[in-house]
Amino acid sequence: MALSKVANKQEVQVRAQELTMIQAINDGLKTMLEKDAKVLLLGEDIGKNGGVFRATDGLQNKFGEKRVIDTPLSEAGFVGAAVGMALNGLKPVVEIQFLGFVYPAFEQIATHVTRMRTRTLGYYSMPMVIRAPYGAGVRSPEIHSDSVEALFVHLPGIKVVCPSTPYDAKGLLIASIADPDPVLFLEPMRLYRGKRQEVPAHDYRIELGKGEIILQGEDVTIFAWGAMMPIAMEAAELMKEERISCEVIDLRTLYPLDKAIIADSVQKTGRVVIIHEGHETGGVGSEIVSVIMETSFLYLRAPIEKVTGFDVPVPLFALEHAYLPTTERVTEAIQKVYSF
Amino acid sequence: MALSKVANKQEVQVRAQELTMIQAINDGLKTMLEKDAKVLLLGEDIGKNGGVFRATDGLQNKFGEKRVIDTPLSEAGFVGAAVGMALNGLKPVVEIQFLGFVYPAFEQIATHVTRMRTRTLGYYSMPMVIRAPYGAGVRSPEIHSDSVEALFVHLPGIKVVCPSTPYDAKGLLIASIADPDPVLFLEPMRLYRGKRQEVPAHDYRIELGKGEIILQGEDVTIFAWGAMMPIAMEAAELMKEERISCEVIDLRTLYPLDKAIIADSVQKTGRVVIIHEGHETGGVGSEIVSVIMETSFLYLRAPIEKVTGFDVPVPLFALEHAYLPTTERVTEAIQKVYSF
Amino acid sequence: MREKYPLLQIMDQEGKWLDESKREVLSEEKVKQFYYHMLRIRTYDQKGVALQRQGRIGTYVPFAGQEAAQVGSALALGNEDWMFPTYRDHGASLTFGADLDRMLLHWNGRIEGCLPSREKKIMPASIPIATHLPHATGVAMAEEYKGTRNAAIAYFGDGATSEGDFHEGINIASVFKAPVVFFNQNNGYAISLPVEKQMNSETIVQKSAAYGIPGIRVDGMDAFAVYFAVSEALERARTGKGPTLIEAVTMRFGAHTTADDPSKYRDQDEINRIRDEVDPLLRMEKHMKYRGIWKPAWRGSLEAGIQEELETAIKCMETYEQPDVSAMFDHVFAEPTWTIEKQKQHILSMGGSS
Amino acid sequence: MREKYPLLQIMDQEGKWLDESKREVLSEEKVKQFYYHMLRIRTYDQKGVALQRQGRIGTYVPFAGQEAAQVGSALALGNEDWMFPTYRDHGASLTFGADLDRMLLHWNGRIEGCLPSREKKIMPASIPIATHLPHATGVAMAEEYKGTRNAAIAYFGDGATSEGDFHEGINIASVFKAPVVFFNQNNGYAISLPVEKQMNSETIVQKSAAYGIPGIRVDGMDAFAVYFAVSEALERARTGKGPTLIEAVTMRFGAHTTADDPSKYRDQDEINRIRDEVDPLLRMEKHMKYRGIWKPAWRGSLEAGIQEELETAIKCMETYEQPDVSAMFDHVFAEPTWTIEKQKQHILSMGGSS
Ligand SMILES: Cc1ncc(C[n+]2csc(CCOP(=O)(O)OP(=O)(O)O)c2C)c(N)n1
Ligand SMILES: Cc1ncc(C[n+]2csc(CCOP(=O)(O)OP(=O)(O)O)c2C)c(N)n1
Ligand SMILES: [Mg+2]
Ligand SMILES: [Mg+2]
Repeated sequence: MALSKVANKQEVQVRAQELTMIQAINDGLKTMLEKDAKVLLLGEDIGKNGGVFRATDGLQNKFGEKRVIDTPLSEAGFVGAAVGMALNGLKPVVEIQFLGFVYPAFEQIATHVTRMRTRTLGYYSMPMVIRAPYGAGVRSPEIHSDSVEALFVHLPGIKVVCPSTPYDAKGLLIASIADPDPVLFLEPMRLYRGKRQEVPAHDYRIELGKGEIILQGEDVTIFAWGAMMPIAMEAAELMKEERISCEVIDLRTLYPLDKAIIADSVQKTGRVVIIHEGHETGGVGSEIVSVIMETSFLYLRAPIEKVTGFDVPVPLFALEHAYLPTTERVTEAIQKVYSF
Repeated sequence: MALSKVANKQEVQVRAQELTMIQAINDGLKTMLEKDAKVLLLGEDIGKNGGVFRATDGLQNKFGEKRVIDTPLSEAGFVGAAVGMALNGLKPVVEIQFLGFVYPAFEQIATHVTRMRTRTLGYYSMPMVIRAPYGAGVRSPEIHSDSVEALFVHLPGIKVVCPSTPYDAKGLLIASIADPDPVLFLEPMRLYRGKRQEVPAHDYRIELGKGEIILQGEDVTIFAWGAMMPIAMEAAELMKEERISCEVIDLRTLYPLDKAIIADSVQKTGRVVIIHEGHETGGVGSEIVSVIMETSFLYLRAPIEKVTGFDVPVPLFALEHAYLPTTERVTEAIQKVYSF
Repeated sequence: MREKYPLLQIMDQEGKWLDESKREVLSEEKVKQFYYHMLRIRTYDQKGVALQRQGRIGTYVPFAGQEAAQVGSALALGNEDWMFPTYRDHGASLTFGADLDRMLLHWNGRIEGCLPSREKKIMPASIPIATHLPHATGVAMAEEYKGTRNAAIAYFGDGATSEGDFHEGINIASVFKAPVVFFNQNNGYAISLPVEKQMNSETIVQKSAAYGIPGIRVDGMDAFAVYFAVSEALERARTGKGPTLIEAVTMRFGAHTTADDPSKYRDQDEINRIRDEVDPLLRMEKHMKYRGIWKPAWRGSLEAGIQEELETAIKCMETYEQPDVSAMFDHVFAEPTWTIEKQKQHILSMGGSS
Repeated sequence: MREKYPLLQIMDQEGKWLDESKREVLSEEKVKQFYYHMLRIRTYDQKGVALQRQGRIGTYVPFAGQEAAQVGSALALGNEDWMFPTYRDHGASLTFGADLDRMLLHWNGRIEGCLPSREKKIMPASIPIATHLPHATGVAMAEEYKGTRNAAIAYFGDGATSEGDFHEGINIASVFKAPVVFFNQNNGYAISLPVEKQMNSETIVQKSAAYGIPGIRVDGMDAFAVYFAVSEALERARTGKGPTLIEAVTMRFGAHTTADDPSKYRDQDEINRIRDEVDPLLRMEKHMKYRGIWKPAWRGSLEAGIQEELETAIKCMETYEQPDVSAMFDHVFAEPTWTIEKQKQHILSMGGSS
């Protein structure tokens, strides 16, 4: 046992590569295509073109047109087709080109993807992953920058996952594909080609539903995920100068939320800042507030602050930075809860 | 001025009728069709058939096929067509046969209905109402019983309204049609043919964004709306026996929430129970918790309790009563916050 | 367009051969099978309406008038084929092999009624219109991927053709030559909307042109014609030639559902008047008489058997164990999330509620 | 299907008449107008690509190759007609009367770039594919309701035909005989997907059969042919005869957008090689030479004017006032809600941010 662990570690050391997040996702898809003949990919421009962000680059070449399928421009149609494939024992991994184009498939997700298992008392399941790049900050056209994870957090029957590092991206993606239930896998475009990180070449999994403490701290807890993580970390760093010790937690899964990690941290610090780029009202931030209310009411020493996108459509790119949470807004919120 | 008010009142007395909610809605639609030639109705089976619930009964006969339009079975199509009509200066009132069938139109709502005004800096607007019966408890088939108001509360650019009485239904509906912006108007099926109420025959409006205190109380605030109001009231009545004085507030508009009425009541009672039949996670309840966190943190004397639908697809009707909040669950929650 | 897609018929209104070449396949035994199933689902359907009236089940969706379309199509299927019915196609489901007891449970609001048949791959009836067409496409693509000869069939109405999912499901199937049959029952109405207001096209079958696939327009009151149309389409599917769109022209004799009042939007008396003339069961009876294979006693014995089967199923439904609140929570995910588990425990602690 | 819908052409590849009956309408002045607009948008398009390369605007969507389709259709419109373009149809918009300064602002991520034209009813470019087709239908129904003779035109690509909204938009228009023209530019690709994998149908025009409406297949490199096809469809629309589906067969010479690398999915060298042979501008030039109305000096003066217009617009874009953060908040509703007002005040109190 101990031996194999060592061997494994060596292997990791030999084979780990420095990858960007988009490369790590590509690697995760490749890993699962290799491992399981039931896995196949569907989406617009994912085959020959390798995806508009190159997430599936080279995969059709390697696995063929039956495994990596260029679909017609038809989100409802191919998510619906994926439902059929899942009914028939396959594990489709669907790419929605941008999260803002998931809306035409909303019907399929809300009434079938999420309900098939319940509807058949578990006789049929929907082992399906819907991948979608999301978020603002990369000068995309209108609708391409939406961050509407909250809609899916509300729909019962689908998990919602969002990595913030290359390592997590691969590990969470593999876990999502292996999961017996549907997962919406949100990919922060803004971090696609950001910092590289060592990513093991083998198959590894990060448990869904578990957050991670990225920075230990005592005074204020910061909850964030995806593209907001670098901002959370930057703010926490800045606060060190003011001797405010921040605990930064990457939630990683938005449904189900990691209740234990939330409660533990809040019960330690008593002060909370939540960051997300989705709209404030009805956002996941409010759900986290509600979980804290339920688990940790008596520990709170200040009202929770949310630093979020606004209740406005995500603006065209000239104003997208005014829409997005900034380090400045986060540090202001930290100071506010700290000095309450 | 004073004279005309009196005259008005007399008129009301003369012409007011005892109506059910569905009749009040019919009356509200008729009132606006009469008043404004720009108003027209679109939907499935709303013309000859008068709607599956008879909300539009007699209106096609009275106003003709150009004003009350039976559309093909095509939610995306006719909501999209309504967008075009609104662009062209009309005021379409669209019926979605059941809220659970709004999903095919989600794309149109999320990218166009809600964004057209922002997109054109106010040059174009979307004075549109989307009416939809919602909710469980009337033994409908699958999907017919959804209560997904939270999805729309999260989308910036649309108001969400939900009456609980015939009087409010007409007044809120007229205000929604008169509103220059899109409104999702949710109609609690369960109350359609419930208690009759005196409803003035003339055109009156209830301001959007304003809740109403239905029962004054001191100890615990109950927030509810739509089909949950009778349960809230029943629970409050039962609590009188235990000398717990409940303040019951009908929120009536879910976006924007009535922040003042929420804060005032919570700051008085310090104890809160929120009831809704939508799923708990990501539900409007969490948003209300968040508003209370923001406005009234220091006044809270107990963690807020939510009595909601569960994180499961609304079950077929044999179990729908197990899914729905019950008076029993509400009284339990009231006792819990009261005795905290 | 009516000329381009002539109505396929095997027998005329009086049950006489129009296409005698099919005589061989339609042996006495086979014909009796057709009649038996049509009688069975007709009897069931009448029972369904009655049970609803007596308050013993919830809203019921009658299909009287559509028996030939439903039986003819279902009998053409192979054992391993997949069926995607709507709420109105329980006649087809029962014919293919759905379980009668579960079917009744479904009308009683029981999730157990959604369970696929014990024998056949019959999917739960699709409630949101047309949304199951892409599923049939995907199932068929998966069969192709696995290299089988199995096919899928999707049932849908005239109204369903207006939905985007109809279009997207067929388009994708056409591109990938998926082995699927799109079986439309044009019963003339989508609730209250007559087909002339649903579409501007003279027929539904002509929509096949949009996808470059074959279309067959068939007399949906002629169970034989439907059977051959579907058989032909299935054969195409199994041999890699892709999907087919079939329009079966039929009639809904009664209300849309037991909650519907058709006299609000059509001349229901007129329909009741012509009903017998076009009734698919009577037509089959005429055919059997014409071929000299009709025996009233045989029908009587069939009916007795069917009644007994129905009574047993109804008893089963009415004595079925109480719905289990846990079922609502236990199958949302393979492993319940903590929110679901918390909610379940709470409800159970209160005594299971309702 | 190609036989059923023969490709409409007015001039051949060499610019020679194929249908001389149109000679009269296509006066020297008119032809010059066509050429001017094609040259103008071609020049603008090249500028767009260059500006993007220089980092002076964001991602740009080139339309080179589609000038005849865009100009021919736009010139057929009446002043009061409504235009619903996509992100690739700014050539058509500019021809119809979009404001060049705003157009450039749009590529710079400025919401002011979405404002409708000062003169014409040109809607903001639709980003979610096919979603604007139902809008065009609704606008047209409203014109009909008002009793005008105005029509709407919706632009969309080959890829868009796979979306449900394409289907629903046209179906509804066909039912209500709405005065709308569905103008498809089949440029052979939806990003990387060739039209053969987008659909199984041989043509796009044949999809008109599904709605019982007329379809016209037209050479999209022949501006005259496009002009007459759209004019005919508009005339039908104005006279209560309902919608028409037009397929303009064209080509996208360059990348999908400046962020796209077409060599990943097609032989771009081959396209560059044949480009001149099929170029709609060169074809028009040949036609003018053939008719003896081509003057190089005239072209030179046109070009000078266009360059000047462009430079002015670019300067305007580059010196445009800084984006106003308030704009993001002030137009979501007629009256901002308290959440929006709160958010706005907070951002303003922090100094307007970014
Ligand atoms: C997406 C959606 N919209 C609306 C409905 C409500 N509805 C139920 S049946 C029906 C009519 C369907 O007509 P058709 O497709 O002709 O089938 P039929 O009922 O005649 O068998 C409608 C509108 C629904 N079930 N799903
Ligand atoms: C609903 C939706 N899905 C995906 C996209 C991403 N996307 C942008 S353009 C495009 C291809 C469109 O092809 P086509 O309709 O042929 O128009 P063209 O770009 O060739 O003009 C895609 C897939 C989108 N904008 N909207
Ligand atoms: Mg029908
Ligand atoms: Mg194209």
